[in-house]
Amino acid sequence: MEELTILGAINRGLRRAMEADPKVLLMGEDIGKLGGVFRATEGLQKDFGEDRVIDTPLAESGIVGTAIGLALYGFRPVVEIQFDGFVYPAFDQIVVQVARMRYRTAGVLQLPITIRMPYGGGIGSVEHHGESPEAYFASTPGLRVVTCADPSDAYWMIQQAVASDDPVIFLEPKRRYWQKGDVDTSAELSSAHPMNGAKVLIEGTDCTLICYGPTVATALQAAALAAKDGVSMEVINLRSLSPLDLTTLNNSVMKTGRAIVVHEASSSGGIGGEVGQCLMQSCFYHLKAPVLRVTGYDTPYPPSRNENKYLPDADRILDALEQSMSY
Amino acid sequence: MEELTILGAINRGLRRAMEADPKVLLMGEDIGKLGGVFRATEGLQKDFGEDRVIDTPLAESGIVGTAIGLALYGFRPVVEIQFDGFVYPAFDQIVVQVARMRYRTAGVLQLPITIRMPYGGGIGSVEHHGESPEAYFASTPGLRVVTCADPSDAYWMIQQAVASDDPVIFLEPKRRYWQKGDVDTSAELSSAHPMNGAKVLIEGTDCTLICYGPTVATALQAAALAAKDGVSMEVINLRSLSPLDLTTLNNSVMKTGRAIVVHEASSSGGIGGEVGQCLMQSCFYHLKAPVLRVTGYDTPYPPSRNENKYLPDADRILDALEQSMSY
Amino acid sequence: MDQFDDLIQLLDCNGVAVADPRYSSTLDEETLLGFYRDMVLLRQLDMQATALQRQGELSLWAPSLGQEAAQIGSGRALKAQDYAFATYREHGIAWTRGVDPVKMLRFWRGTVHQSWDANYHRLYGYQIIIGAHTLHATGYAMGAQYAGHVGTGNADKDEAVIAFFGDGAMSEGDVNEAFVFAAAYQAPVVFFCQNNQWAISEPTKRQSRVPLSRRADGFGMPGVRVDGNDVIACHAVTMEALDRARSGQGPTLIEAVTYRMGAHTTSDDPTKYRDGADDDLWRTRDPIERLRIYLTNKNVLTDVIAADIAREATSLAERMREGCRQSADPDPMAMFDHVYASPDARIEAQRAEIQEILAKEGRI
Amino acid sequence: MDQFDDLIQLLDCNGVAVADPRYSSTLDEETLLGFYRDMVLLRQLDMQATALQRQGELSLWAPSLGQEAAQIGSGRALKAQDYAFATYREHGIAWTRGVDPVKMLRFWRGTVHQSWDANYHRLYGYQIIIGAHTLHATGYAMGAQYAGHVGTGNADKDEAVIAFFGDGAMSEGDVNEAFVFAAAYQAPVVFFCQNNQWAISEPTKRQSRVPLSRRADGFGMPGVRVDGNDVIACHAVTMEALDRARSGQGPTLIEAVTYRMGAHTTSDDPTKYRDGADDDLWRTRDPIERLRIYLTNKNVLTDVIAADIAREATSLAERMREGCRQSADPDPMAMFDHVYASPDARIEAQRAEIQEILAKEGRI
Ligand SMILES: Cc1ncc(C[n+]2csc(CCOP(=O)(O)OP(=O)(O)O)c2C)c(N)n1
Ligand SMILES: Cc1ncc(C[n+]2csc(CCOP(=O)(O)OP(=O)(O)O)c2C)c(N)n1
Ligand SMILES: [Mg+2]
Ligand SMILES: [Mg+2]
Repeated sequence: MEELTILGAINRGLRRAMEADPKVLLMGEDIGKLGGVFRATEGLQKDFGEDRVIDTPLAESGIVGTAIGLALYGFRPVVEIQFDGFVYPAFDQIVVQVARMRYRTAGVLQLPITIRMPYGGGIGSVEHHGESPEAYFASTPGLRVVTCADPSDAYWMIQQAVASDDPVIFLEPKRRYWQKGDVDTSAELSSAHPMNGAKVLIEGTDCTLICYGPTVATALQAAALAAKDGVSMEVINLRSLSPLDLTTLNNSVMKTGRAIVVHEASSSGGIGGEVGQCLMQSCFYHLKAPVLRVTGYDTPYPPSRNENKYLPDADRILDALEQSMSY
Repeated sequence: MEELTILGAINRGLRRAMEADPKVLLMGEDIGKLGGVFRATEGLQKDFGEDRVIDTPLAESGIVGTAIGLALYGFRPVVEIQFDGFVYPAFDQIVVQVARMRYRTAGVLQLPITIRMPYGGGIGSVEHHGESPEAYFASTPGLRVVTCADPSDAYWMIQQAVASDDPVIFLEPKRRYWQKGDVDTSAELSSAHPMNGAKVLIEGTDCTLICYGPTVATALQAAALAAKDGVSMEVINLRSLSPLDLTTLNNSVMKTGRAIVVHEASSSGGIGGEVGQCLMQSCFYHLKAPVLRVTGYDTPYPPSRNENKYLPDADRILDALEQSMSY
Repeated sequence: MDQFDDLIQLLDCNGVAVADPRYSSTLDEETLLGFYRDMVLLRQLDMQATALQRQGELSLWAPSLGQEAAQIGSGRALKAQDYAFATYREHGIAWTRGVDPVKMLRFWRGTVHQSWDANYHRLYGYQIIIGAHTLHATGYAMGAQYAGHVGTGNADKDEAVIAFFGDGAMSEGDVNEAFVFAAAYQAPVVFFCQNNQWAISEPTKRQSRVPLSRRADGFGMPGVRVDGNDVIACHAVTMEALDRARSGQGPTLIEAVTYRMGAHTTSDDPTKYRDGADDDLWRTRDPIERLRIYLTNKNVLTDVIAADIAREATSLAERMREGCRQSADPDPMAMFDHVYASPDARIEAQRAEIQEILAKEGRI
Repeated sequence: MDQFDDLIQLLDCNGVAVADPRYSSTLDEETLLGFYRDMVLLRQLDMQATALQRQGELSLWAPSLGQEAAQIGSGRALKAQDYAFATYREHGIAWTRGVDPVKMLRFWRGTVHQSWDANYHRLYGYQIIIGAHTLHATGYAMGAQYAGHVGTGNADKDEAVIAFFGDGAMSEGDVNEAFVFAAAYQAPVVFFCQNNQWAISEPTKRQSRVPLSRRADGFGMPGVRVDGNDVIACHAVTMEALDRARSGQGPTLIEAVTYRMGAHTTSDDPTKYRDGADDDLWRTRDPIERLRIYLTNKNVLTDVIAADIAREATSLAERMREGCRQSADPDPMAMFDHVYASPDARIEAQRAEIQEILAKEGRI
């Protein structure tokens, strides 16, 4: 067991992935000498060289587009997008080329590319540094979209993402980067919890609280407060936003009859609606209340001095719980 | 009353918008002499000149990005994206700049830009010519996303879009372009049905069938067949995909207790899930069955010789109706 | 400036070999005869496909008519180990990479999204998204570099990559980013731009007021402007650029000045935006005719050989017609394959659902 | 090549006026003294803001330290009717457009997304997305053209637009597309690239192996490479480019060769990727110092005036500290305003919901 931060775990996970497979390359802006603006790749260029940790020109479409070519050549590129808000220039290459290559070629070509990006708000920065673009990717067939919420998941999931033969959008909850936790770095990758499976973090009976990435900590905090009031919440970390692990969700909601989805992204068109719709279809007779959503609002991300009121917090989750229980 | 095709109605609507406001400009690839690959702008450059119907270089981000500058100068650009599949290079400018300008500047700057594009499948063409990207835009705060399904709506909605002070994504159901219908071109724009309001096309009692754009004709066909079997479907044309006209939907589902959403886009992350989730929240005690979805599959768009099996049709809607009624 | 000023040319419009200070060609006459055969067959292929579209057998076709020299000249400059990325119009490149024309049609018929095995032919399938593949080509070339298959001096092992695109593509951000990356890493990639004067209805000057080849210098790579209807010159400049790439001297931009003699695609109507004058001018620059004259004067192309090639063309057309008509429609259930490396629950459920419905309705 | 070869320069590093065959300046000494004052105050503004960030009053700041000449020289070349688009680093441009430094801070404090009224100052707010605004500038310039405010010969009415961006931005597709559009329409826009040698941790050569100004020619516009630490030269080349634009002669690309003397932003640590050697070299090219020497030698900058400017700087800093500390936090409910031109039901419901919760929890 080692204590690592989420950031440190990603760094260690990347290192291990590069050691395991010489075809793994890292690409991105400022990931070399600087080690990335968050230092996720710190020390890797020094140890693996400039041909495996590649500082790129400042052009996101170019980064993803050349990563496609590298993958076609047989490499496993891991692309860093510096911030969530800067992924959009690469959107065309991601959703039109990366996501569809396997389908377009009926399996002849595949693109084992991992696209990492810090995402979510709460770091008090300027516009474009607090976004949650997950729904754009999760609604794109052909992409796997995952996110981690603790150092152990960060360490294992980044390795699973790199090892995946499908392209993976790997979302890193930036405001939790410095959250610490124990990681059993001696274990085998094969023994890790599957990347596309959700995890029940706390078992409960009254209501299922579905969260992922940065809202997991918030959800756990809310569940603890609810427990004090005698309400038992089952907390599920989604982990994979596409595909969704509906089996785990169904089992929980069949039992609790209630569900609340929490995410930072806007409500409309977000993951919460998709999860809610799926649960309505699979658990119709078991639902005692509609699936509720506690999310960012249907506005662009606000100036940072308002973000603590924009981001879902325990108060809002408990308020939703109250609503849910009142049905 | 005049009989027009949807395509002709858009052309006439654009002409009227340009006559009404000298600040209205059209921009796009091949929209000038050629009149667009579908001829939506036929004759407009000849009549309004090259300064108001502007053939642009081949660069979508450039088209939308310069349209932003033109709007800041005081013009009302109407951008044509040649096909749904070619909008992604402009995605950054659309979701990061166009959608947020009003919010970013607290109302000081606004971008009255209309982005038109033919969308949806069924024309038997090659990859990238049959896509339904509506969810990407509908989940982006700040954008209005609308689509038309008949010549009258096409004629009035395009004018409403151009007149809107908010940016509008105007989706044109390309496989219905040649569908004919009567248009009262002598009426006033102010008297037209609001752009952001849904329309009840057929009143019914047993199940609400929610559709938009290219699936409206399919839904009407299914409703007619269902009627023969004595099942009364209420058909609602959504028209505005963002914001959603939940009032109209609620009123209908409160009455029928059942709903099916039909769209060509993939199921996961599509408009259907958002509509279903909203209806679950607003009509929980009235729902006799879960809201169901009849949509394109969770795959990329298939080769055209399979598209008639990919696109929702009456068979699939009736199958869903059967499921819904069986609850 | 006149669009033909300062073009690299080795065979003039009248079929006379001309000298160029910068380039020369040492191709023997057998090879040139081969080019001639390629071009004739490519034109036949193109005309047959266009006809099949008119007969409703194909949903669409993008004619290569008039661009035979640019495509055959450059395509024949590739070595087996090189890799190419092309657009919807480069049937001539597919031809030089050994793709069966019958296979090419499957994409246009709507049977598949990609007509051939990209790795087998070392040619990525028809790219529809303008410019997107120039970045793939650059990344692929970077891969060859990182793999150590560039500049080793082994002429049969060193690899180069070539990307084909049009004059309109020069305006896309992706293409310019590809120039940036290729130059930054000195990647072994050749950017071959066929300036066929039109991007659908827009003339090249709508994209740029200066020759496209001039774009290269500012990105830090050489730019070459060649007569795109001169197969010998196209071959020579491409060979040289590929050699530079393979030997580790970095990227090159080639602008081949040619002309789209036909419609943009079978859905296009050029009379809406261009008059016949240009067509007439360019007919005098026909890429096949000038080589025919040259080889005939040299007595390399005899009536007998010409008749052989004509026969070959006829049977190719016949094979295409049959192959196209016989090609089976795709299995509807194949729609659900290959979205992910392993089966996905959602998708499998959808497959089962539609299968049941189609069965019930007797549609399968 | 040496990065300083062939730079347009009118005032050398030692404060000596030098002649340039291509450009000359007719600025009187009062104006130059004004530039000096601008630069001193800008540096003070920048240092004070950096300090406020350290004290936790700002969440972030992007220093303009070292780029005073490029920003003041170009900014002072604008006419009232011109319009500018700049990045997060161009505080000097905001200064020349009359933006109160206290206002500038609001963006960095996280109070608002845009610090000032873009139309009032004819300067769009800090753009964070690299390169995106170069297209907005080009479109705005096209607007001036369509509105008939270009090339009329009326020097007080004809408009020009200027876009500021960095060396790294030269690699973005958007910037290159902006070049394409500007050249295609001959739009009255000046592209002013401050090559400060770094894009965060990446040196300019990671973006391009040739001088950035050379990019212009291939797009069909003139490219100018100027000593970015020479305020007189920066002013001269920008004036000339803006005049060309206003008179309808189209776009220009200016590369101002300067140096980011500070960190990329207050969150950056340059010691991770660059050594002090460059800093030392560039200190000898300090933009303010060389003008100070020049004006002192000319007895234009007397001790008295210098003291006045110093006092002015001190009080500016004071005003910034106070203004920043006193600036109120935004009203949480303002979060819900201005998403659309008219209120939206979903959003209003969300506003009501959070208002109730905050009230219940006594957080509002
Ligand atoms: C990104 C993108 N935008 C628009 C289109 C539609 N389109 C298809 S071909 C074409 C013109 C391309 O012109 P050019 O690059 O000169 O190639 P050519 O067709 O002349 O060979 C356009 C605009 C597309 N396929 N992709
Ligand atoms: C599209 C986009 N990608 C990445 C970033 C992150 N980023 C902010 S500044 C910067 C470097 C910009 O360098 P340059 O253009 O030289 O401007 P400078 O900061 O040196 O003034 C980067 C990569 C961004 N803001 N936008
Ligand atoms: Mg062309
Ligand atoms: Mg820089």
